[in-house]
Amino acid sequence: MLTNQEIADDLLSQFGDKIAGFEEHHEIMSVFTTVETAKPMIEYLYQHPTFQFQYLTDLAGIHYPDNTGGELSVVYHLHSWTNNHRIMIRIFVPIDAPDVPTLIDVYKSANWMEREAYDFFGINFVGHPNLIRILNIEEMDYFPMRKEYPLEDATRQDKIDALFGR
Amino acid sequence: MPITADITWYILTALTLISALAVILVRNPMYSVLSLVLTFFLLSCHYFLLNAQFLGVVNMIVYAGAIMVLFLFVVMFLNLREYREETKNNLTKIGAFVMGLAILGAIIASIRRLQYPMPSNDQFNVTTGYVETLGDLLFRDYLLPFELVTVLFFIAMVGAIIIGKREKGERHF
Amino acid sequence: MDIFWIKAIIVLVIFGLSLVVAMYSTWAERKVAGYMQDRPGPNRAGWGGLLQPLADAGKMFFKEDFIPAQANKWLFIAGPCLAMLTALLSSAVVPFGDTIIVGSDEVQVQGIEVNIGILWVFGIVSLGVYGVMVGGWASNNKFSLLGAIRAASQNISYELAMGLSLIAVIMMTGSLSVRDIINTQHGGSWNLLYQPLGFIIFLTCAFAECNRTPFDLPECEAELIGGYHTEYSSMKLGFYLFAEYINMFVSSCVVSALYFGGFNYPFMDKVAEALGNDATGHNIATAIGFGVFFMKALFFVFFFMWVRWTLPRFRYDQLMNLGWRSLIPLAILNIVVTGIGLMFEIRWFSWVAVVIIVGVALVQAAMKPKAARGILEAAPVR
Amino acid sequence: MSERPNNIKLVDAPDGYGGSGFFATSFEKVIALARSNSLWPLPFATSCCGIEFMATMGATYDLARFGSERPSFSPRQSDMLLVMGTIAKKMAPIVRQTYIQMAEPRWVIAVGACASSGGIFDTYSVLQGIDRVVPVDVYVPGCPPRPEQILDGVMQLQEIVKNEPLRRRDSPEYQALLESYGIIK
Amino acid sequence: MQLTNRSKKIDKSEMSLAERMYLPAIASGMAITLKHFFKKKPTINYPEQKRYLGPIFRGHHILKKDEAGRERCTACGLCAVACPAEAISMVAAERQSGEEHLYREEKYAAVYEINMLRCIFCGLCEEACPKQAIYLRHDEFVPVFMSRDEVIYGKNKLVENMDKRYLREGWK
Amino acid sequence: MSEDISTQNTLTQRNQTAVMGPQVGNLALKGGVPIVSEDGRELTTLNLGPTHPSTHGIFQNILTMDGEKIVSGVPTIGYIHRAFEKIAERRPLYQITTLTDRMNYCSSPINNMGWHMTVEKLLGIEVPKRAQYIRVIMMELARIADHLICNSILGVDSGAFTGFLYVMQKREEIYEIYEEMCGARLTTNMGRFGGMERDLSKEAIRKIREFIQSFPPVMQEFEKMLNRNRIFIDRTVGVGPVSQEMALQYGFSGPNLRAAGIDYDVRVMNPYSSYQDFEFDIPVGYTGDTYDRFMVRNGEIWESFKIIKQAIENLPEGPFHADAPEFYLPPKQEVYRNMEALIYHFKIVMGEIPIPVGEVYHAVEGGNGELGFHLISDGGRSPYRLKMRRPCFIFYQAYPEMCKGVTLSDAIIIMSSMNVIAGELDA
Repeated sequence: MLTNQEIADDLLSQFGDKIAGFEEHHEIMSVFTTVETAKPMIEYLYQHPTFQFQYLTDLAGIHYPDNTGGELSVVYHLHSWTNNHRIMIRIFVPIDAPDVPTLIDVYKSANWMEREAYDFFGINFVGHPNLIRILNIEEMDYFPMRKEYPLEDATRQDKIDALFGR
Repeated sequence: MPITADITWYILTALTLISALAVILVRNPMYSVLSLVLTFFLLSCHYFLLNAQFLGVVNMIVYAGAIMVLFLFVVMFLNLREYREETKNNLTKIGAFVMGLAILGAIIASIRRLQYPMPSNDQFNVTTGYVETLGDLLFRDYLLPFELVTVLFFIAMVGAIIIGKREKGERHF
Repeated sequence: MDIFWIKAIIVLVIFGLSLVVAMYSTWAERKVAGYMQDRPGPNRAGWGGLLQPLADAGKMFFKEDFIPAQANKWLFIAGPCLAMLTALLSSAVVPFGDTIIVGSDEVQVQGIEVNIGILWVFGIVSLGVYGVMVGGWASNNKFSLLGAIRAASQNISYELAMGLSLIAVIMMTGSLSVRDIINTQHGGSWNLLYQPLGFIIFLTCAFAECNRTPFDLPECEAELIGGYHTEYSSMKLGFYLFAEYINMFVSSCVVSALYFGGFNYPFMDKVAEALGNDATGHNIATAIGFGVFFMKALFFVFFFMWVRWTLPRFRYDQLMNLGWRSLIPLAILNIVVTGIGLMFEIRWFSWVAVVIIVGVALVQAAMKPKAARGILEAAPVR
Repeated sequence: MSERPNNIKLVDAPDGYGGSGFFATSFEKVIALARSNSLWPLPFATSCCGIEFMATMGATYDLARFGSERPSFSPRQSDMLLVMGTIAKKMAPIVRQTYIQMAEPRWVIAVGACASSGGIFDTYSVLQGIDRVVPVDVYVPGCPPRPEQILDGVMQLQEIVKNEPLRRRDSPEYQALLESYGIIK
Repeated sequence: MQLTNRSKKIDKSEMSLAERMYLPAIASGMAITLKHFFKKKPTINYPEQKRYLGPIFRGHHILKKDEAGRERCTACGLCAVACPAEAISMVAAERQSGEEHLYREEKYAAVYEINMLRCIFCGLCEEACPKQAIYLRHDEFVPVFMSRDEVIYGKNKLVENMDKRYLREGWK
Repeated sequence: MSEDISTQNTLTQRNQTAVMGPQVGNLALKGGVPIVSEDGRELTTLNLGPTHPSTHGIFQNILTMDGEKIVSGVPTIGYIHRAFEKIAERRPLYQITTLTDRMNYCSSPINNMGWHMTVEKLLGIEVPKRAQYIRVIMMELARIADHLICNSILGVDSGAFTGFLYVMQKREEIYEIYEEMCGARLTTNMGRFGGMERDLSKEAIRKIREFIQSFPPVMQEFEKMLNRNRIFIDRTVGVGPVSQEMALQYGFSGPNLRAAGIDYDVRVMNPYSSYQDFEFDIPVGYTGDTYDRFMVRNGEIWESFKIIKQAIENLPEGPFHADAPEFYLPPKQEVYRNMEALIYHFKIVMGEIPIPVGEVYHAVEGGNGELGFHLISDGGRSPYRLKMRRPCFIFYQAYPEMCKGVTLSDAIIIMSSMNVIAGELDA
């Protein structure tokens, strides 16, 4: 049975100071790292003979408007089936230059997930072959999941906002 | 009712000629093929009029029903606009005209030399066009040519299959 | 009365009958589908939904008639007309009954009796594909075009197997006239008893010629939306749908005429004897025969629907494989076996083929336990 | 075979003049009646309500009883457009085009909260009711509506169709309605 | 890849010759459909026959009154807050003296509107109501609408009619 | 983005050819020049969707075809994008349940329960055994309903309509059980944080038992109609195979993955809600083709059936919800009598209960695979970020590769055997 400690030790010995920290929530460990390290780290975890993180469960973008210099975050959620172990890798990029290397050459499933993250947050995945909007129409000129957009439908006429709690 | 038959014949012939002319005069290949189908159908009607029902139906099945379907099949894939703008220079036009004249001359010449057997009412045999008579003829008097033709067709079929098989790549349908 | 007028009336009756049958086939299809799927089907328009076809027709006549802008207008109109025309023409030679005696004349209950009757049906059916092809092409829609192409190749291919399976019957009868074929089956010696293989092949091909499931590729809803009639609205669509049902009825008639004895039924001689030899008795006997024939045909119409609501459909290449690689060789085998049988005057000889095939299947099923079998793999194409 | 329930309400014959052997009625009414009993749906099913529509088509509720079981996915052949499910703004032009392609006479039923008004999806991406792009005849509430309610909607539409004059589609009011949606005939 | 010891391979055995000949499977399939042809139909003839939907079905909204015929609603607004579709809106008013026979609490909803097209019938309002005033009836649907103007239901359509009181009945 | 679409001038001629959906100009004939393949064949473009009958949900596939063979496909999705994740950021936690209903609408209880379990994990609520068992029963019923739809629709798409209506009747019975449990058929909004909103009623138990009795013959009939029918076998075997490597690469999960031969099942790997108590197998296929997918789903229906049987036999006594007054609504009678209950009631409905700051990922085995909720809470009344891992969205991207080189008919069968649910795909 693989433990988080083992992985943490192994990663620390491999990447050392590139790792900004660890966090554990409900048995899933998050590794905070830099944008440049993320991809080598994931490749390392993918090819590691015992870890074998060969399944990309999810890829999520998050917007932290207050975290200056790292407003946008990308969370890679990896799963090792042989060890039945999950791990998350987190990176932060500034909103002005949200460039993140693409993961398509590691996991093909990253294709649409990255497009979705681009669509919602405007994270620019460098090297993605087809980085266009996926869920929204292409003419859209903003990134809807960013916190500054409340984005209720402005054309709704049948609502009264006067009530408390809304 | 000989008069009715005559009238029918005239109408049929007129229609046949019109549709046959339409085959070459119409510019749209789709219409052209369909006119040809109509021509075959009308020719079959001529056969019926001559009491050669078997021949008529076979003509219909083979030509109108099968071969022309394949023609239509091909035409359906053509990009019609391309062919309309095909330019013809004067040389080809003159060539075509000369060739057409030559063929017309040959046909007229051969028709002129033909001897028509004139059928008379007392010689007329209802069963002439029947399939039984035809079968008798084919399998008794003309057995060898008939069998040779079948072998020929068979060889052609095998050849066609082999040529079709040689197509490169994966399955295409 | 002039024989011409009697004939005209008969022709009109047959014509009207096929129309009515086709019309109520649409109702029957919906009812049969409903009952097979545990639901009642249409039951609001008239008692048991009997006015449903009229409602559909009424609606269709007054629906907007639509011709797509880029479509070829004349061919677009010609398509359904051709389909309808060929469908109606083919019923001309089907003998619906024996003769009726009017005055001194004995008139056959049939459109026209020609000595190549079955070939006529065949010829007209082979023309039937033009309606579909022309309509599908003229619509200028890719789905329609695909449907038209599928229809054309399917019809041509299955015509071959159909014709070959027919030849065995013709060999046994020695005539191309449908009436002769029916008459040789008189006295319970139905062709089905001698031509089991031929019957199955013919029936399969009839399904394919009518574009019915499992061969409904030209119009299959899930792939091509409506296939060749995707672009058609109003009564033009109605014509297409109608033509399909007329075709179905005619092929049911032909199947029952060729293999099920047509208007023959067991003990018909005794019935005819009991009814007497005079004109009325003869006519009543003919009417009974007509009724029997009609019931047989309707059973096959039902059969068409029954199969449609049971089976999945083929894929295009599988359809072609079935036609060219299974049905045609089988039909040729059937001809050879029948020929051998005829040579030694054993009429039931083609059962030999059937028995051998079934026997081999049974032996194989018994020999190999399930576990010993391999894993299903996709059949290599070509 | 199952016994037929006797209490099925059959369609009443239209008012007319009866006599021995003839029954004359207003032609218009007959056609309207025919239309109302042969409403072929075009199921424009995008989400949950589409699943309920399957149930409506199914054995337990059976839309076929009303003569509308032939789903025609080609807009040319259908009479009523059943919009079932959320219509996103990306989808809206397609609904509209499908409507445009339908042959007259055509009717629209908005099935469920999402199609009628946007439902709970009060967001940037969802169209707040399809009546912003196509004219709607019947709204069916519910999320998703029960099959009974969908049947109610269809029956309500039958009522509308029955009372629609034959010439309505040529009337200037109808043209104006279409024009207000920007649909030119 | 084997991750657990509970996997079970599906049956994908080679076709036997009989299966290869199409006909047995076709015949058995057709036997099934024919059997259903003569089966009793489970269809509910809807407008004439109606199904009992169970005691907790979430249908038409109703604003309950108490036994004395007073409205229970006190316009606290919890239902409006709980509504995910934001379909409920209300205007509260103070009960005047002399209106005690109309309203049970000191505050009542002068206007209580539900947008029936927005409503998703999730039942959260019923759950949220501390006064047991709003219910979703189990025996009635919201009718279909023909125009947008009639979809907002006010108190005239929502408040319970004392002659036809709503009772939530269980299975008989 | 234009606000008012009705004024957009996207108008086309009315009698234009009915392509089902908008013409995609740049992918059709480019400037009138036909697309030509490498070996010189003229290719056509076929626009499948968004309203094509076989795209049950709504998505578009622009297929480049050589005759009937598909050369390449470009999928477009997002036609019912509803911004679940955005809405979730301004809704109290309990209202998000209604959103999850509409995600995979064929099996909403699984989504509901998955969401509830996620929140319970965050809040640290222990759910009593009885509630867990009830959840299992509901989830497995939902799985049966989901798989029934998928498999019978596969039948419909291959032309056999009737089996669909036979199993639909059983689905109807499942919906009746839901109705008895929560009052709705499809969008159930079932269960609450900490358990269920009400106990299994007698009637519900009766209906479940009746379902257990009547389901097997119908299912057997359905299997008999298709499983060994050669037409069906020919249509499905070898169509759209997915190798194990490809499945891993494309992030497959659920039945589609198991058809490829990998027995990954969240219920077994990370048991939740007492799944470890039940005995069931994981059906796996061989090559991941359409037939395998069909058969795996059929097998799973039987396994779910087994689980339901076990759960209803061994249904433990006890409360049906956790004793967590600050998260679970008190009974209505309490609200009147008990001041504390009234306060909790108000607080819960208003969403004023403090939620711990933290982060949680919880996955359940949804109808289509691993359905995960990644909830990040900053202590506010609604999630800071809720990312839903929607299995359909992830594995549908393999579709272009799966349909490469097959015929149009195959492409459609592959699509329906993947069971892509639009609500889940587009979120």
